[in-house]
Amino acid sequence: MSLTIGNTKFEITDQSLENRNYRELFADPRVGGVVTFEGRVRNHNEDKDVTSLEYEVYPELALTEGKKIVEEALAKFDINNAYCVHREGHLQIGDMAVWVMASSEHRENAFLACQYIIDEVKARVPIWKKEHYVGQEPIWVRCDKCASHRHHGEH
Amino acid sequence: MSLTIGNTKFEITDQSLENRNYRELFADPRVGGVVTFEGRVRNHNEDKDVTSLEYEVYPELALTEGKKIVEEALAKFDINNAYCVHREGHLQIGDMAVWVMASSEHRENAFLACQYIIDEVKARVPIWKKEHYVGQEPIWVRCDKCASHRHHGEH
Amino acid sequence: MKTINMSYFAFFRDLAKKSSEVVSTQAGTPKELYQELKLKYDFNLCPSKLKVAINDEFKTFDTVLTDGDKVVFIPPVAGG
Amino acid sequence: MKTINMSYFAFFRDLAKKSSEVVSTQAGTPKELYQELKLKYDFNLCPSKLKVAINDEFKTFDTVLTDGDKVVFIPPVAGG
Repeated sequence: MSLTIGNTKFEITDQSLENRNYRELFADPRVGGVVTFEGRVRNHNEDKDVTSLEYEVYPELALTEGKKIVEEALAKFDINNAYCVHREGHLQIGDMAVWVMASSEHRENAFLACQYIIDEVKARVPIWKKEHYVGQEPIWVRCDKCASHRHHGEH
Repeated sequence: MSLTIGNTKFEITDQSLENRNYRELFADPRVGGVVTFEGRVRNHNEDKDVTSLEYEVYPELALTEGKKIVEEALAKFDINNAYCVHREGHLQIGDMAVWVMASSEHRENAFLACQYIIDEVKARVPIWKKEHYVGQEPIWVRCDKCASHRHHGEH
Repeated sequence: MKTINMSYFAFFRDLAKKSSEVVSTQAGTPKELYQELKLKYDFNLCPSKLKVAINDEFKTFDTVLTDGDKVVFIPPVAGG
Repeated sequence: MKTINMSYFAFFRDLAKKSSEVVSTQAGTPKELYQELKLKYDFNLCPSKLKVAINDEFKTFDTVLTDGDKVVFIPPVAGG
């Protein structure tokens, strides 16, 4: 696993996000504030006990859409740098699923940019998660509710 | 330098804040989002070139006021944990001066709590910084402008 | 008839029991193509919840399909 | 006369050229005490920009001082 630096703004990886050294991403001496967001696998979602999560990614489009989002943040907010990495594969409770960083001279911009990136990534990047539960079939999150469940009515 | 865990919510240290492992602070399996803020020494402030910074702390009051701020954040926002550590001593450009963490089930609360803590720490905790410049006398930030400069008028 | 390179992800991959296939179709748009696949694989997500990518770019459901296009139907995303 | 344990930090420490001292004073409040020290050390910050701590807690400038109190005048803070 190599640290992604330079022009890469968005990354997908099947490797753990723990213990990475991101210092180079904001080594710019003008940087006064660095805001990060880590999304981790929770042990519950709504009323269900979650045991693990599978992330599936449409890689080509996820990379272009993710990069576009980070570039939008760089254009919208007065920040020095921004970056996002998302996991794919099977994750356990507590594992880091996504990491976002925004750095700026003044902290307000880094907070806004970091929040913008995670909000947009969740809404727009083609990544799906299948939640596994205790004693229930796993489901693809956000797909279950919009499915028409026609099988349930067939008798 | 020991990692501060458990009931300690606010810490002052004269040791580097790099390469700390904070994982235990949000090891709670209910945590879905972790927001951090790192404040670093910039190479400029307003129009001056900064070469280094000295942080001076009134330790007894800084610890009680800092702890109070973190406890306020825990009471105001629906978060699982929060923590802040601030450096004292002489720091160089790029060094981390302050680190804040807030963790929650839902990310919005962690963003709000993290920003609250850094805003309040900067406004209320008795910590001062002396900026050192290229070719100019160092000054205590925010004290220079409010001083009456009576010596300048004496001829 | 045109040839379309389908890729299936997540919810649709589970239903189609494959991650890609080549389909021969008379569908002129993703909208028509989805109706065909819905019958074939019991795809039961409302089209209003979906997005579609053609050749790895988001497109509308009434974009004209061209022979050899890569098409992906995108169920509601859930990253993060 | 009462005895006050002064601590000086940052801007005030530089002007007083010490970090603490014991002062004997007739000042009844931090406000009066600051006026005395202002003359003694050329403290040139407007009182409106300052805070004061007595026995390591923030207090108002008209709090009544007690013999043996620890007093700290707090110039504008600049952490972070």
